[in-house]
Amino acid sequence: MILLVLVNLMLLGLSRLRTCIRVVAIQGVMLGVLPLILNGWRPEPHLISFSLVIIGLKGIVFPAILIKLLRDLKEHREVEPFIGFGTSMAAGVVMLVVSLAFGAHLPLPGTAASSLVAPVAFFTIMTGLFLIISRKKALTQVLGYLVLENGISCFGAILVEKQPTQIELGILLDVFVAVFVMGIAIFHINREFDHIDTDKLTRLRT
Amino acid sequence: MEAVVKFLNPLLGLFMAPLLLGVISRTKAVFAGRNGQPILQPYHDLWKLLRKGVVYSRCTSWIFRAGPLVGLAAAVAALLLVPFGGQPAAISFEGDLLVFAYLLGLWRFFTVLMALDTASSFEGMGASREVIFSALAEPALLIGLATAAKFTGHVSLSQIFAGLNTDAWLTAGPALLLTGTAILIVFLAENSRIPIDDPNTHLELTMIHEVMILDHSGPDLGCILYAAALKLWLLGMLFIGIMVPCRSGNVLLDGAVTMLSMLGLAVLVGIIESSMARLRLLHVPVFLIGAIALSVLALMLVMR
Amino acid sequence: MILALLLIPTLAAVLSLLVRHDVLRRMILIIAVAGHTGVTLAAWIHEPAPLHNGWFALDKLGLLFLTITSILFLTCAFYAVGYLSGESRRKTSDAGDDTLFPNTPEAIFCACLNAFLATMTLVMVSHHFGVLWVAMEATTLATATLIYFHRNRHSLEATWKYLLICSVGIALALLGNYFLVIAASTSEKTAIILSDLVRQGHTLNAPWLKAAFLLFLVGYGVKMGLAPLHTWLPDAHSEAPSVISALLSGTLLNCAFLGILRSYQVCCAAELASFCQELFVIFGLLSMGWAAVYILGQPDYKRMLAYSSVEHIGILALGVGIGAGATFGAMLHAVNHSLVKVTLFLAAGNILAAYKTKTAANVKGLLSCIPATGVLWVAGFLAITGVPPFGIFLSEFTIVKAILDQGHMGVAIAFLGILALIFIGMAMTFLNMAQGRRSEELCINHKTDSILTIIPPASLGILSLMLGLYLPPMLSRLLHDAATAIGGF
Amino acid sequence: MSFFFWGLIIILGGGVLSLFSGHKPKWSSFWGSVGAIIGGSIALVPATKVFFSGQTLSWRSNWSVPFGSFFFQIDAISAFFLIPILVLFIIAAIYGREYLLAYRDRKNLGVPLFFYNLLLAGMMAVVVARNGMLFLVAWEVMSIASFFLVTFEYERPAVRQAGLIYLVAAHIGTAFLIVFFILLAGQGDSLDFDRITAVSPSLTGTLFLLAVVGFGVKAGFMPLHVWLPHAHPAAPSHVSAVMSGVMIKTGIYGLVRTLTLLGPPPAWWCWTLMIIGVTSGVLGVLFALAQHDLKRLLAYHSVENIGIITMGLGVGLLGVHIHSPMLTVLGFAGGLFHVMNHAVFKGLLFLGAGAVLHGCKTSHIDLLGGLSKRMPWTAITFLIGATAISGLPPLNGFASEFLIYLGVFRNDMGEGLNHAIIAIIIIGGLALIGGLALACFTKAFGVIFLGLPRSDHAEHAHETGPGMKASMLILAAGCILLGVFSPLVITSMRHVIAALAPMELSAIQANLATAASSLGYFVKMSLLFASVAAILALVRFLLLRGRSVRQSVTWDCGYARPTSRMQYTATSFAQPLVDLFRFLLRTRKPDSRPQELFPAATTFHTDTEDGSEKYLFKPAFMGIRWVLSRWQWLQHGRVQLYILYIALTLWILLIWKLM
Repeated sequence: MILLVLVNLMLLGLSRLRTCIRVVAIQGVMLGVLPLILNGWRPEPHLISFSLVIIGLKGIVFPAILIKLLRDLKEHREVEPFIGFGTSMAAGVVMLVVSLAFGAHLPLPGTAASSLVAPVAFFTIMTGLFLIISRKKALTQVLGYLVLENGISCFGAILVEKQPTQIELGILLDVFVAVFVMGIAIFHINREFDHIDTDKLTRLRT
Repeated sequence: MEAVVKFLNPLLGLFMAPLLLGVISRTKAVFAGRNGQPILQPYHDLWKLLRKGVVYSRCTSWIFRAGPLVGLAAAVAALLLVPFGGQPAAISFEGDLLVFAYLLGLWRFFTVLMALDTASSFEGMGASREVIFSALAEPALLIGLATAAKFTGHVSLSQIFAGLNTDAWLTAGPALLLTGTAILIVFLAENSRIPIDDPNTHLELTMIHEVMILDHSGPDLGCILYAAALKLWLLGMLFIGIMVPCRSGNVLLDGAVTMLSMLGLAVLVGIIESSMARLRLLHVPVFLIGAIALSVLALMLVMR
Repeated sequence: MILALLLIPTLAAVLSLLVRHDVLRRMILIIAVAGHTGVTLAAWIHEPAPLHNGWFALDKLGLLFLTITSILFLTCAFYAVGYLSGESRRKTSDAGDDTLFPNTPEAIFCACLNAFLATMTLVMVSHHFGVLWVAMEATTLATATLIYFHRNRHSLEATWKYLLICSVGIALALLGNYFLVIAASTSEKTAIILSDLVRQGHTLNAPWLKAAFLLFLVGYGVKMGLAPLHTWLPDAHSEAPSVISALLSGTLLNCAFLGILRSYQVCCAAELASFCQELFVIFGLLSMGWAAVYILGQPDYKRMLAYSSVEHIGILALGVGIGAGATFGAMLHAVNHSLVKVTLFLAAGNILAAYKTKTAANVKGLLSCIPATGVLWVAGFLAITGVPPFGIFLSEFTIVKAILDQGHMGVAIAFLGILALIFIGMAMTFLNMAQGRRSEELCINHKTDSILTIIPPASLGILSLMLGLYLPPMLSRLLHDAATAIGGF
Repeated sequence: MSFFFWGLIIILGGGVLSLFSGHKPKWSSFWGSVGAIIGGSIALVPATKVFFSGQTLSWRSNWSVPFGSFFFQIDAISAFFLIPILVLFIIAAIYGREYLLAYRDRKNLGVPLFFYNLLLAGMMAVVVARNGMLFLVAWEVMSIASFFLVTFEYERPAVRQAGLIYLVAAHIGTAFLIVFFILLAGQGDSLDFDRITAVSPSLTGTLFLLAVVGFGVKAGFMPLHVWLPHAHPAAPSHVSAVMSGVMIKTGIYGLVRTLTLLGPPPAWWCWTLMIIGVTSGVLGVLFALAQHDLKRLLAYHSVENIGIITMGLGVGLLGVHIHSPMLTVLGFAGGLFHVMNHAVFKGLLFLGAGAVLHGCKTSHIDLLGGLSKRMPWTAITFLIGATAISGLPPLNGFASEFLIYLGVFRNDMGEGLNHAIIAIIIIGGLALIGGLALACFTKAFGVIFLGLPRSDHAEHAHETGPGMKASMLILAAGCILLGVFSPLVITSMRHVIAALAPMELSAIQANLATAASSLGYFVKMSLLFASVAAILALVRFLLLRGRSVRQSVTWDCGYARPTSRMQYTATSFAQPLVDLFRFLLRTRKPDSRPQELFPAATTFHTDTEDGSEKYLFKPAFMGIRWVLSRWQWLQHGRVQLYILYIALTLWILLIWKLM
């Protein structure tokens, strides 16, 4: 749990895209482990296989796609984000407090899971949104989306018992395709505009 | 008796109307210290015109020829509606005062059109002035008549004037005085008298009524002049009907008083014309709006 | 039957990728969509049985939206065939600047079109919220490629915004899904299937359900185009090929709306209807107002249509929020709006093809230049702004009546005021385009109206006119049933 | 009733046929006008029957749309409005056929002919519809059809502008009507008029105001009239004739119908109507005076006449309020009779204006002149129309104004300062309107038809064809006949008034008989006047026989070379009045005075913009637009910002709803 928090804070403070991707990969792996932790390490086959799929996708495939994409791009750094890295960290701390408060306000009914899960999930979601909002590079935004999605699947991890596996797989498939399509889009953006700064993508307005 | 009165009433108007013109000019002559023309001169003028040929402008159309006839016919028709003092008019019905007012309107309509038919800028100018002044005189006249109508409770000129006796003056003297004044102003304006218009001026630019008939000649001009005399009679009769409340019931006495008042009115007009200057054209609307204000005030007093 | 509905377009999508011949591929598209429509109409007569423990079912609400989708898809398929044969395979120059760009390969285009239909059908028939979510995200992905048909900078920008904004929004809806699971976890059966949830509505955990509804509202609201979440909408609609804009506006928005309505159904069962209705009213009015801001003086006619969609989405939300008779009005409005908006977007496609510009000021004299499209354009304008005897008038009237019957004077004034403003804004643009003096140089080298590009929008326009004059009893009953399902009548 | 529907079907059928034969102008115009004429005549049968007998025809059937039902009913009021609508449309159809054929090379004639018939059908439906939904649909069909007719010559920017203003005004008016009908129906599910039982008293005031605004836009009440002076000049003249003659009367019809539904009127309704009436009347005629375009002038006169009609209704309503049968009868009879009269003479005048436009290619008054020699038939009919609209005896315009006057002059109103003010408003208003209308129409007729041509346009004018001439002559005859038979007409209006006023038919009849006897005297006076004029003409003819009748130039103060440009123009003619009322008209005179010893060529023109348009609606719309455009920064193209909106919305909702 604490690790997840730290990972989020790291994301807020990092500027190198490659490192960011790696951090997200780590987060993905942690997420894969999470269902196992939350269900008390019971070695049920479908749980384990599910964990493996998550680790495989979020820890390996997504980062691989993004790293591949990064090779084709010229830029490797997030320069001049809308909100500076230091400020982002500070904002992260504020968000952490808010999500703790929020988690306290909405107690999870009927589950024995760690009381930290919900706040951490919220924090991760907010981090994801914050990344999308405050960064300029399209790639970072995809990362933000992934973080957002990771946060949401924290809840999925809590409820892994209650959600049919088909649905979870469907969700994963969708996310996979989404990342894939976004990757293609970034590729095209890079080709058309010679950069992936989304703040230049403002021709369509009003 | 009443039938005879009804029959004689318009005839009296037809015959006596030009006399008023004579009286007015005689009065003015007296005030100017001249001998002046004979009192019956207007009759001579009319007779002379009737015997002449005519000259028409090449610009004109049938409107120009029809105008004088329509005007005179309207005046004659209106004459049938106006009572002689307290004596009933030849025709009277509910709302005849409206028909009366609008017959004068019809006359004006054609006068203005025949002026415009000549394609002359002077006559256009006169026509333009005529319509503005009459548009303002109209409300004053109608609200004035409404005052009398509301006061007497009747909507026919004959009945209204029959009801305006001395008692009426005792109960609603101020209102009737205001109405009378308003109608006097309308009378002066509609008949193109000083201070609105100067019938004797010789400068086309300053004329109103006279300029509109510059191009008429012969019997047409005669018609117009005669109709103008009738209009003087008609509106004068309204004024006298309100201001002279002699309703003794004796036909001869009342008739005589009314006739004398008419002549008195003519003298009054002569005096006004001799003692006042013509208003500047720009000030005439203010004068007429004043008349509207007077009649509005009178109506408020009566209906209060 | 439900299986058939899902399989037909899916198979067609796969086939389109395999088949090499253009004409054959277009045939497949038409046949698949026609088959889909056939099955849908059959579902009117014979109610299909639920599948897979009630995961998939076709209730009245779903049937209504499915019918709209299917019929519009059919007309658009015909139009698309005409459109594709008109689009050159070579690089074409951009409408805005003079850069050259290629089009997406037709195979991918057709496949995505079929996939789009398949995923939308899945949205309509899924009663399991998880499946609903999966299907919803899938529609986003299928359409992204379609929007990026003209591979130029503008459509790329639009596609990127569409992808990112919708993905984020729908991710939030996923969170809503989990919250719904949590809300339902107190009861013994925990599968989040609509019918189960509705049945045991009172046992649901209210705070979590509320939170779930908010997330659904915001999440699917992004996709539906509720202001201020709608921001992708004008960009995507204006940059996509017109036939795609038509489908996005006429079907996809309804689809997302259905997602929200599903959660609303659960809330109604849990006696939280008034909580939701307030939000619907607020978002409805906000969307209408926001659209008015951008419609007045909008220089780009396709964007204007897009904002008009935002406006009508607002009306739908408002209608549901008012409840009672307005719900019926909203359902009717969904039908009418889809018909008319598709007509307009297809007509816009014709205009774009003839004039090569999206700037309204540069389009003049439609009525004399391309008369058939011009007539459609004017008729569509009258229809979309709610002029009788077109159907939208009826639905708006019904909604206003419900508003006034409930005594919400302020809402009624705002509603009518915004409609009037939008009318003025649209009238200025549309009439100047349609009337005006034709400019000769633009008129000489244009394509004349072809049957395939006129008949589809014209038939929809006539349908909308007919719905204003005559409401078939079957449709009326369906609309009432659908309205009853979401707490109105 | 079946006659009515057959008429409707034939009219629409003719329209559709003409639409589809648009490429053959001859056939197209044939089908369109024949459809309108035959269908209109057939529909006239039930209308006249109901008008004279007072029985009510109805037909009701279900309609599948929500709140709708096909409920048609011809009662006396409907019949009274139907008759002028049908008659004027038939006559204008004869005229329009010829008028439109002039455009055959440039335009598809099927379109205007179709919309003409659609407009007729829509108006017929409006006055017989007895269901709110049906009424609204018919109402909008009417608006839309007339919109397309107004924008017939859409190549001209002014026409497009006119169309836009008209459409927007009509639409906003309809919005008020929607609210009106919904509130009228109350909580009930049916919008049928006969199902409207007792409207709650707290609502009647609101309903009345909604109706005044909603119907007032169509009728052209000041200051809601803005569309009128734009739309009427833009439309083809026969369309202007029907729009001005009868279409704006549907607004009056709506108001009248509303009054029958709302129950006893409080005093302020009468005041509202009277004040609206006087304002529209006086301002309408003043703005008309300041116009330079004949059709625009006529359009403002429509505002004026609507004002007179409204004053009549106000007087009648006052009669209802104070329970005075005579006042009720006179007010309603005067107002409604004026509806009919205005249809006839305004139709005639617009047709005349169309003939001028057709013959001279311009309707700018200051470019015309001397047309009475070139277009004698148009001139005489226009003169009759002008006399009638100025409210002068012996024509019909006077008859209706006479009734309204009479109502106020009589003592039925009772005393009191309130009533004094009403009397002053009505009498003063009508008198001023009469005087100014006279000024305006002497200007219009005098400058256009009399004197010398002021430009080549007028120099080369030609008379119109037989169809156009015939339709103008019919209407001119109508002006005279309606004047002469006015007592008859108003006595047969008893059923209309009975439907409108809560009184016994016998009481109405008795009061109408009194009014009719006055009108009878007026007719006798008119005949007397005519015979005096005839005698005078004879006398004059006899006098002039054998005398010299010479032709010469107009007296010009001895100026050597008079030209037609020296004539007084319409602008100069109206200048004193325009100057007098400049505080209302705000006419602009951007003049460049001649300067220096040898001044260069200089020009002068005056420009009177519509007050309510310039100072009320334009700033309002500009203001709204400005306020809205302030918000456009919200959507600035940055995707980050957009995501922020989503996040913010979510947070606000979560905090607001859950905390």
